[in-house]
Amino acid sequence: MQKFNKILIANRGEIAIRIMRTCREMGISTVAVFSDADRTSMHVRYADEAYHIGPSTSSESYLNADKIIDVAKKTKADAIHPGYGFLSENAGFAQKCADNGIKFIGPSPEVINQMGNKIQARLTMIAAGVPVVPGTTESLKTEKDAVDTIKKIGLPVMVKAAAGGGGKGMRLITNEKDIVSLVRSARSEAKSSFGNDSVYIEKYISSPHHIEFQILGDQHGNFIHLFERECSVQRRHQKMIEETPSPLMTPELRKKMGEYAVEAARTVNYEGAGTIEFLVDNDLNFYFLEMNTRLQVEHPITERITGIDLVKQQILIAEGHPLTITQEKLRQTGHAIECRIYAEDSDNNFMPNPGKIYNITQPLGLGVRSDGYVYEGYEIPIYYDSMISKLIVWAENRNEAIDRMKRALYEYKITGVKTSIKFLERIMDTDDFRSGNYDTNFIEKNKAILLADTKCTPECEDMVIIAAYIEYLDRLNIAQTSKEMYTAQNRWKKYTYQKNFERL
Amino acid sequence: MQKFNKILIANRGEIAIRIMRTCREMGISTVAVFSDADRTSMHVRYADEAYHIGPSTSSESYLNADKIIDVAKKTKADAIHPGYGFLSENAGFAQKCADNGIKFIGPSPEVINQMGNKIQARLTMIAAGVPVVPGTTESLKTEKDAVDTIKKIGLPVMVKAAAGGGGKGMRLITNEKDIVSLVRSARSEAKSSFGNDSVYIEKYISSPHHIEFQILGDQHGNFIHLFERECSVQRRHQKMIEETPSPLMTPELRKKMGEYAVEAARTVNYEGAGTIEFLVDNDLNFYFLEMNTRLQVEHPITERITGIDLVKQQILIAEGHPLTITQEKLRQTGHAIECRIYAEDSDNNFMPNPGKIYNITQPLGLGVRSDGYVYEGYEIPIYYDSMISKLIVWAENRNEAIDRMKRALYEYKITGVKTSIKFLERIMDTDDFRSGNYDTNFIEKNKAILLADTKCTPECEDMVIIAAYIEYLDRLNIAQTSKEMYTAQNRWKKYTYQKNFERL
Amino acid sequence: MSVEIKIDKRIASVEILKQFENLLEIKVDDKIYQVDLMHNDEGIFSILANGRSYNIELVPQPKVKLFTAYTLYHSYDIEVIDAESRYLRNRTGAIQLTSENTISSPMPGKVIKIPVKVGDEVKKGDTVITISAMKMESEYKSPIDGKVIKIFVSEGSTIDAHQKLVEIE
Amino acid sequence: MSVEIKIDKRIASVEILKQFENLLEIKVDDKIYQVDLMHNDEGIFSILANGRSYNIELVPQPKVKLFTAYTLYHSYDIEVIDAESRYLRNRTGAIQLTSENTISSPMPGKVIKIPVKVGDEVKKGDTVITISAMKMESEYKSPIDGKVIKIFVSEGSTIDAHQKLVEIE
Repeated sequence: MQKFNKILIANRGEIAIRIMRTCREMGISTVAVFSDADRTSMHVRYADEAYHIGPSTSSESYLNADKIIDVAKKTKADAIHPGYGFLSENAGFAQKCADNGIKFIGPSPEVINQMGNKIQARLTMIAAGVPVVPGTTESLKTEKDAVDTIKKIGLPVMVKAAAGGGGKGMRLITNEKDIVSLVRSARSEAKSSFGNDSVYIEKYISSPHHIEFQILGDQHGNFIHLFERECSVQRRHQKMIEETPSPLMTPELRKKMGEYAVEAARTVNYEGAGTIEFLVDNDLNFYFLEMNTRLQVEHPITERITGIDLVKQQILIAEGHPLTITQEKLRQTGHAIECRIYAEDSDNNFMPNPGKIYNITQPLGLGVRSDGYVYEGYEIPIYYDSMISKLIVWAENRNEAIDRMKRALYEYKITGVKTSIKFLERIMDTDDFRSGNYDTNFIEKNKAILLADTKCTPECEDMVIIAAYIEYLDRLNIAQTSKEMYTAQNRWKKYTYQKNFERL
Repeated sequence: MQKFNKILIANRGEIAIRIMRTCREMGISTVAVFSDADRTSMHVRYADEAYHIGPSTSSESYLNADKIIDVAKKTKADAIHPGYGFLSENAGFAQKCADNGIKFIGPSPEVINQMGNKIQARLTMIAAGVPVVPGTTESLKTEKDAVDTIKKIGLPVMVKAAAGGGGKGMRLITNEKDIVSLVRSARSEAKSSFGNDSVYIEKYISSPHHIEFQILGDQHGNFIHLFERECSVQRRHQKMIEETPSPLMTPELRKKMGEYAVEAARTVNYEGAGTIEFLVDNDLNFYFLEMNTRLQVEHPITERITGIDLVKQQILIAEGHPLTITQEKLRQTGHAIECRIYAEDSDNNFMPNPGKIYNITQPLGLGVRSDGYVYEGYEIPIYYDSMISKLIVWAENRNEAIDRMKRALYEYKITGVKTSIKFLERIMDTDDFRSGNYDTNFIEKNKAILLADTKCTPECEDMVIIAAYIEYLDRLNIAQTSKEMYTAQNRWKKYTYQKNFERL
Repeated sequence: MSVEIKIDKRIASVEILKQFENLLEIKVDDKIYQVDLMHNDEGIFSILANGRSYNIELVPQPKVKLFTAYTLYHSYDIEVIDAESRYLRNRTGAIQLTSENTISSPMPGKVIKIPVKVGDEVKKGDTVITISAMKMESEYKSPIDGKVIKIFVSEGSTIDAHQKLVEIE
Repeated sequence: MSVEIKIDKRIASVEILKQFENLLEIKVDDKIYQVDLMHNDEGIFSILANGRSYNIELVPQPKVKLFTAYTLYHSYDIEVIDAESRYLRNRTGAIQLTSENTISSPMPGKVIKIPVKVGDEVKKGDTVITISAMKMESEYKSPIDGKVIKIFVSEGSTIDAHQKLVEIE
């Protein structure tokens, strides 16, 4: 059994900081790596050591495996935590770590490969007896083959890239006449995105629920699941809100799906934290969709209802410790919800909105956790993901959790860039979300409510006018006010805008 | 059963905001009141409505019962939440609320009176069969009476003011020859502090544990306790750190003390949230010390291990709801610790340190809650308590909770005023705290470690010198830099301090 | 000083009637308010009016009389119209901060592709530039049938928000 | 520019040798550091040196060349000694920011009691003023046997930190 003294975190943003927090609690030193754009990012300041690894574009920095391994060797890091995204599901990187005697915190390169190829993953699950979405189990060979297969399965279907992910190389086919052209375009996009034009067919399940199970496996053949996460609130195939327990779930279904999730992990002899994603239809039929061989963005809701620090478990497992948690002792306590805060214009087709953060007020208090990385004065780079923070609440039950999330979103103020905060708050108010009666079609279905252009009261609007006027008068005297060098000592101003008036 | 639509919070600081958070989650409007010094305090900005009630000195504002009742009437508030301190244990104020048809969120004026007078409280507990600290059950009449009684009980003893609290009117007597003079001075201080010179005698228990039980009682005769809080880490008789469960506690002792706590509440037909404080010696003998008829500063650790929002329970009880929580269903899950962040110079006899807050970095992430009220640029007034925030962590077990608290204290940065943060972090490192082997003598006993004047490494010191130098160069060009009007857009600077050097 | 404030599409006149320190009597159009107003260098305002507690944040925009105002739930584009801006308006005959036919991006990003060159004829709806920001690509289209008369940026360059990109005539 | 920095009791000389944007070669006493230094208007510094990541915050003090510096675990009093301050020092013959016999309070507060008056003889250790801050009273005592020559404040007034209160001679 190894004891890690130093871990390199091959990531940035909130997840890098989240991992460093646990390292710090475990007494492990941390090494940050950063690109040009990230010199002033929080993860650089939080780490014990920090090294520059290249230009802003990910492919030249956070995806530069050799450079990262160089830093790990130079700093004598015992292990590398890849976070999510970037190199986290890159078997080649995991292999390079192994070749250089650095522990990759995650599963073996073989398992990453096996699960990374969607066709192979389907085959593995079928062999393990886990239900998969009906469809093909091999790559489509010819266009005729495609037409025949699709007719057999019956429209609508999805064509998907075997090496795929993130919605790339994926097409929905609803009409027979489009089969050839859509297969062709999926293949071409797959080729350009992943360097592999292999595609396969899945039956299309309309408006399903996205429900995933968190699993943990150690190096000694022990496997457990940490219950489900409901991830059906999505926009542009990206999750916006996750919760656990799922409002759809029954104890019987949870038991059954959980057993399959553990079986899936056992089949590949999985090491570390992973997620088994399922599609669930309204009749509670469920199908294996894919496995994520890494930590998920939404892992904190599982931590909150089980009380388990998943990053700590990842590290302990990587050090060779056997799991001390048993399936029988695990409990789901209360209800947890996560909202992802994106820097985006939610009212304008969720267009990303990078830029400079002006002021932030963090939501605090009972049952609120926030995991972010931006700070006042920080400029969000244009090169990376638009998620700037995650807000996680817990309460005794679902209704209270929704009320608390509403309160936390109300308190959460970020100015300077547009964010999804108010859009998320409106979601908390919809009947469909309140009742738990929603699927992946939720945002589309509730568009009218979610995009309603409400204004504040006329009096409130007048207050904005007054504030703008006072600010304007202030700026007329800017030369005078900026003489006050120590702004922090006098942030609240008392100026006289008009002289010689008696008390009102 | 009443439904509150609007609550006035007759308090300031973190507790006012903490109460408003729950009101917001329950859909109840909030009314803030503020003194001159508090116009820009966070509670004024957080509330839906806010009214000025007088000068900065508490006695003319937050203790001005009539003025507060006026605001409640004017705003048509259904109820008043008094928080802790100020009017929270003032029977006269509770009575005035009742007289004006406003619900006081707390027990009846009679119960406040009964528990406020320490002699009467002792008598009540004795009648209920709850063990009390050995001593007198009536006010000392003459000095001869005092000498006789004290000799009977045996030295050392404490003389305490019947109307007392906060360490005022309290004297420790260890030597027979000092009896008369110390009783006299206790009496005189009691007279000047509380307008009542009645004092009584308690056996002095050296280095006891302060352990308190949280109780809840409704208007329908239901009473429960929510386990203990260990509050022995104190300085100047004020708590610094609280935790639950207490490291001293055994399941048997918890059961026994819990039953007495519930019995104490039942005896006075207590309504709302209250706390029964006990002294416990090293042989696990325990004695009733006093009852606090209000919410405690340290209530969040109880919330964290039970999952119950105590302010919500206070409001529901005040509305007339019967308790839905039963003793049998309550569980202590994991371990919670609270650290109180004081604006003080811990290394200099805990001297208070009001002033302007420059920068704040909040600790965030897994298992961390912070309840504060100061913000960047805020000037902490000189008139009120020096506690500026509370940091609460939770973890699966005590060791992990201590590691997490260390991490959170490490992350928590407040500049501009001195705070207790680093002192608290040193406490987390002491063997006595780590092992849970501590009592009220802890800080005194560990003084040498806690006040150790450690310095950062020579390299780190050189970095400070470099930073100061660069800042100085910057300020030489201040006229130029302050032209940059929109500081938030360019908070990270790139200036050239010396021209024409090639790349290093 | 007579000043007007443009808030989204509304234009309101505003005037201070009386002041005693942070207590102000202010007229907005024809309504008179007594407000207790505090604010700081970061543009954070705390206003108490009729007992209500209002929190407003003003974020300055690159142009000196423009702000974005944030209330609890809304954000507003604000423009201060004073004597100087009125003069400029009168001189140019219209408020014309940017030409309608100049394409700009509301956000910073990187230019991925410019499929047109100066002199090209374009139809309304043709893509003239593709900008990538935060792993998402946006295509900007010509608002009119016309001719590309100026391209301000080149492929691969990074751009600021509201920067001019392509002008069509 | 030759400048010295006083950090608590140590006085160090510091000099920039080379600079390329945020990369600096700096000499502190006789040690040479290559640092990657970023900082902002709030006095927050991020310095990378020998791979270590240092976070330092400087808070300006009322006097222009004084700062309080915060590292992770420590705070330091900093004074910049440049040509001007050296000149002033030489002129006054000593660094004497405040007289040793002038009593001041390290924190803001309210004057509760002044039990002496100008002209009174006091002994070392006699209480000359009581200040209350945050519900706690502190008594300030005379550092010497001497005579009260000046009282700068009166009972009931509020005071700032480091304000002169009573002078003894």
